[in-house]
Amino acid sequence: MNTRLSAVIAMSSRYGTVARRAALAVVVVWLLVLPQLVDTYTLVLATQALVFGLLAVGVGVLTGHAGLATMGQVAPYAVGAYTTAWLTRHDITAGLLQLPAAALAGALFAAVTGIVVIRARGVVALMLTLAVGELTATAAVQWKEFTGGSDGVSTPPARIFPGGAELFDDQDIYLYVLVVALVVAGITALVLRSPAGLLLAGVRDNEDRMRAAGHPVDRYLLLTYTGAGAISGISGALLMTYARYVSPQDVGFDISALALLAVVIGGVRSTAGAFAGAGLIVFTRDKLGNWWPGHAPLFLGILFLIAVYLLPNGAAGVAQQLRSLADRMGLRVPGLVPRTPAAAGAGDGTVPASGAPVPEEADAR
Amino acid sequence: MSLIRRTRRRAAASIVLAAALVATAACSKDSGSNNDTVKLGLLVPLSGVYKSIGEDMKRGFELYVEQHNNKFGGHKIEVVVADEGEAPGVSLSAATKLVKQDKVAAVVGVSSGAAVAAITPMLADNRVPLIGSGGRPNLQNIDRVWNTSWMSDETGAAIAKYVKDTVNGPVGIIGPDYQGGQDQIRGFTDTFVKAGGQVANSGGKPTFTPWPGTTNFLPYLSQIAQSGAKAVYTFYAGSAAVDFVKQYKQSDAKDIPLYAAGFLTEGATLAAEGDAARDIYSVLNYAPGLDNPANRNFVSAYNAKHKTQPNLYAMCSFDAGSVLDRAITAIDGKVTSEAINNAIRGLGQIDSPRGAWQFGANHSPVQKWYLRQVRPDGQVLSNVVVQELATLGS
Amino acid sequence: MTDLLTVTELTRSYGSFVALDRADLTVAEGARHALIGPNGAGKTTLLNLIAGTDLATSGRIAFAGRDITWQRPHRRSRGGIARTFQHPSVVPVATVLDNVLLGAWHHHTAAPWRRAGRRRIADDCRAILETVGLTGLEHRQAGELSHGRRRMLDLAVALAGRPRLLLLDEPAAGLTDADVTVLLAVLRDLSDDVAVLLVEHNLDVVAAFARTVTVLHHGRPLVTGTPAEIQADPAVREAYLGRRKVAETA
Amino acid sequence: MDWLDAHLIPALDGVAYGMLLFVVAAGLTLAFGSGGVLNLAHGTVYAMGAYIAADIGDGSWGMLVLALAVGAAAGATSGGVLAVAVAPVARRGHLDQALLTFGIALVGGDMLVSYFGADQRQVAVPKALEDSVTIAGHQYPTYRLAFIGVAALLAGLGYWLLVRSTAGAAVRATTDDPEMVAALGLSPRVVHTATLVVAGALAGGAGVLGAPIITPSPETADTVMLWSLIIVVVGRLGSVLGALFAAIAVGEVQTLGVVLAPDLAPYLLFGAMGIALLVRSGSGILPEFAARARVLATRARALKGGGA
Repeated sequence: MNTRLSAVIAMSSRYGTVARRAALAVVVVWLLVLPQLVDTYTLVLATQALVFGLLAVGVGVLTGHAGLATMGQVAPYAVGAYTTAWLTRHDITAGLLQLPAAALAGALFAAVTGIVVIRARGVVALMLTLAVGELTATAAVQWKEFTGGSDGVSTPPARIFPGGAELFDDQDIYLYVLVVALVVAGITALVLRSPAGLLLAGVRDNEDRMRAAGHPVDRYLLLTYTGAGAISGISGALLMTYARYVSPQDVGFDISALALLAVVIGGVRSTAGAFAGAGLIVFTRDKLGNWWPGHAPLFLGILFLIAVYLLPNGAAGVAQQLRSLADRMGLRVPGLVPRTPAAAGAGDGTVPASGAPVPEEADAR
Repeated sequence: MSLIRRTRRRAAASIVLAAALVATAACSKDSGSNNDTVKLGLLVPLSGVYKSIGEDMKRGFELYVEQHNNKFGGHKIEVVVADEGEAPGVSLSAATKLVKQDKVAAVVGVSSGAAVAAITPMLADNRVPLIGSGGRPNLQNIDRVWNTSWMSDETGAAIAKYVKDTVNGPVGIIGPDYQGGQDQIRGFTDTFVKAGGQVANSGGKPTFTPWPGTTNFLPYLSQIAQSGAKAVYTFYAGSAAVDFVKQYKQSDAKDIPLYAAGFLTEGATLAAEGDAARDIYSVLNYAPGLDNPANRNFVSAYNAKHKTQPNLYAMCSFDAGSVLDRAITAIDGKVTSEAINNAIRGLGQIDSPRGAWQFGANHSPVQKWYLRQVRPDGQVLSNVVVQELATLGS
Repeated sequence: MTDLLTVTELTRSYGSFVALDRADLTVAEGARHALIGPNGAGKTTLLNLIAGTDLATSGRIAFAGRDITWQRPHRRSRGGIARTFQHPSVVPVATVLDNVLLGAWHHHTAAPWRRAGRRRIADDCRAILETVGLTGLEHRQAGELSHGRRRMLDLAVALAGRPRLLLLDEPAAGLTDADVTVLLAVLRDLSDDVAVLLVEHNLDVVAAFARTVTVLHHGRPLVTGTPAEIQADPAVREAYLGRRKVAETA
Repeated sequence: MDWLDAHLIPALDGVAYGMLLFVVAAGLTLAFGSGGVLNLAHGTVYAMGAYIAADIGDGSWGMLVLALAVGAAAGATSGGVLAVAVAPVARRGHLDQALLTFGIALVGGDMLVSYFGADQRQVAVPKALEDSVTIAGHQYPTYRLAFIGVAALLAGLGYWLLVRSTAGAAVRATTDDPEMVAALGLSPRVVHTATLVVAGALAGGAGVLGAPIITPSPETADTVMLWSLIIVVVGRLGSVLGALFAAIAVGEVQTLGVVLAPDLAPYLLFGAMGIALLVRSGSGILPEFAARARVLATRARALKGGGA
């Protein structure tokens, strides 16, 4: 088993469990058949949650993996959305063209703003990204020819292929958004599990060590920031696909804050958790909130309080707790036991099993 | 200081699964609505910055429905309330819920112009008419959009000539820097300049204050006072209006006559401004003191229920009820969204607390505008009608 | 012997506090050079400036004939300067092997992005881990290691960078006697191609290892010489050894 | 002279407005900077104070003092609640605190609006403070002028308490090294709670004092929260003088700045904040640019030397 990098071993053993893959498969299938299970409005909400979840994935990459907490991912999201709106109004309505364009626009925007942002850390980074987000929203108010100003911009429906049918039906839109979100999230997860994830972990946890070992930390961070910008740009393009409308107020600081909190609720380093957190927020605000119109913020607040006290490691941590509970009760089915490196034939058997807590001292000052 | 360097274990999808299953259970396919009942969606801001206005709108519409025993033209009316929120995206989500989950026949309300812009394409797709009683942006397709309120540029246009004739000298113009505010200010400026009026602001262009976020108007007011303006025209609404009016009376501009779009001193803002609002002239299509039977009925009913005078926002939503009532009554057969929309098209004059009006070609009222002044009316300050200004609309 | 590193009039001040004051220093190729001095003498500051972890206020640093005063730390690392940290510095969430791999990443002929390349690098990393006595712990998370083992890992990461100049910041601090023995063995086995600049409080280690010693005092080099010369120097006794029991150093 | 005359009022107002912002942010400076709690409910506590001022104040001095007492007491209580609420997550980092306190802010905001109503509120101030005074031929609101005095007093007191007094030393030590404080016989828990209680009282009191300037409404909490964050972070966490300078800078940007650069007005606040953070951030972009400039200069010199 010495053929693979220890990082890959560790990761595949920790995350690539049979149980996990099975659960993931169930969720994907469930998502695919969702249109048959729920009413139209819920489906629209699910679409919204997917788009918002993809925005949160970008936030999570920066916050959880690169160690840059961000309140500004709405900026590349806005750039992606407005770029898509501009394309649609110029008769480039094919999603397969809009997505790369929006990704590129988001990435370019992030590459330029990133030069400044990646130098900062902690609260300063948070406030700098906030500034980037707010300045972008302000620019969207001012630059009317491109953005429609504060009243926003509406677009006709998109298509998947050039010359294809218009994406009009809620089910079609949902499935399109779902596939794009899954693909983008899948690629993101793969990249984070590749050696690139190890490099980012090094930067996040010990920047000076990485620099002293010859790693161009700034370049890594800028690249990550740019990649996150591309993800958010795609998310913005999908926003235009389902809402067909964007205004500066829809890319404001509250959306950024919610995206960050979605990531915290879901578990900062979990791609699936980002979607779970985003889904919980959308469901709470737009579904529960409708039970008592005008009090959606109250429901959101209660959600956050519950999340803080009951999900100490985020939604992703709940699964860990369930698993360790199952361990203690001896409920673990042999086939579902995650491969430890020892079981995989590597190491000295001292490697803790899946779900071993990473010590809190990683909380570097 | 570390914000983020916390360790978190990665996902297992089972939590997503659990949440998803709960969601599925909670959102299973809904049933259709009863045929005898007509569902109407009331979309007004019930949270956030515009909650106060949203409550006025809700009260106005519900008052009309109650006065007619929940029946329009023999059909039972069910009002589904949804929160417009602050961001247009939230409004769109709420409107989608009204249309797709509650299957309402028409949507009523919507205070923000941006929210109207956000929801009208979705409403058009689903062929649901909007009877708007708030802001109205420029729209490409108004087939199913009807407003009982106003066009943003009409307010200023209605008073511009009066200001030109009354004020002997240049006028300073200031407003908030968003589309609705720009339309309001443009309506005044264009008509005012065309009538030969002179803009006092440096560069001859109105001053726009950053929005949202401006709470301090003193530097702007100081500049306007420097410009030698003989009067000031402005448009602000909500908290900004309160801050503006209070600061105006403490600034260098305090002795310069203030003219405004009526929103500056409408509803809760007037109460919050208190004495600082005294004597302000404003233009609006309504004042609670208007002397006509419809208004006397409206004001007394409203006052009896809410212990306060109605305002513009309540009145326009009240009229939205009136429009729907007339339209549904006129329908011969099944009450559908399409039928309601067609029936509205055929409505003639509508008797209203503001005086009779009718829809113009742009689906907004052809109506009278009034000059009002803030004066004591009994114990409280009120917008008292001084004179009629103009009838606008097309 | 030619000079590998030349530090000229190097100054680093933090506000009004001058940590390093126009310091001059040369380190020869293959040197075994120790920096000693009382706390606050500027030893770590000097090391940080040479490694690029910190930037100088003024002065000049030349390495292998090139001015690197303003070069960024990762460039210096690629040029052949490696270092360890006073507080052993590892990536806690990564495994021991991954930590060394991160150290070798930019210093190995094999391509780390390819699986085959990584395999070759990992083999070399294991060899390094063996020399520092961490064999068998490859798949432990670095954050779980004891202090002493982290220190050895930090050293392994530095060695993985195939340095021409190795900067060691108090490598023996907090180590048990047995660990110190291992450390000295590792250092002794280093190739003569590698110059070592060592900051150390443990004078036993200095005596056992260094061929050249520079005493730093108040941010300035006081004297440079062999360990024996230094021990005999009265100025050093006054400035530095005077604060300790001289007997201890024997 | 004309130029000076035209900009006198904005410049003065920048100071007054900055002082207002300083008072507004003071509670957060203490809670976040010194207590280590990223309190996103700070704006909500401020708004509560502002609503209390609107409810109790009737234009008499007595009622103003009463409102101040009630507002501070309510703020202190909420600070105590916050201390209890954050205790279980104290070791979990700022993001969890943000989630918690943002949750509290949302719930609290909903309760505030439910109790006090959504309407903007009139705030009565004593007659003597209501109007304006004439300064160098210009009108200026009396209340704001008085506010500068109160804020200066508060800044002085805060500086003394936090930097010079034993209590301040205990607060700072508790954040840095709770074990050491415990070893000295002080309960870190008590010190921490006391810090948050005082921070809450400051926020509530600031709401009462600020209400006549920023009308209490449902948006007050958000606006105040954003300003306070900017001031606390730009002014370096926990530094009283830093917060004061940051507040005055923000005040000037929003008064003198919008007059001098009207076209840039919408961008000024966040643009200035970004630049300020870059300039004063140790790991910022400027040291690196400076370093690169030096490299270029060295090379240029080398080239010149080589050519000669």
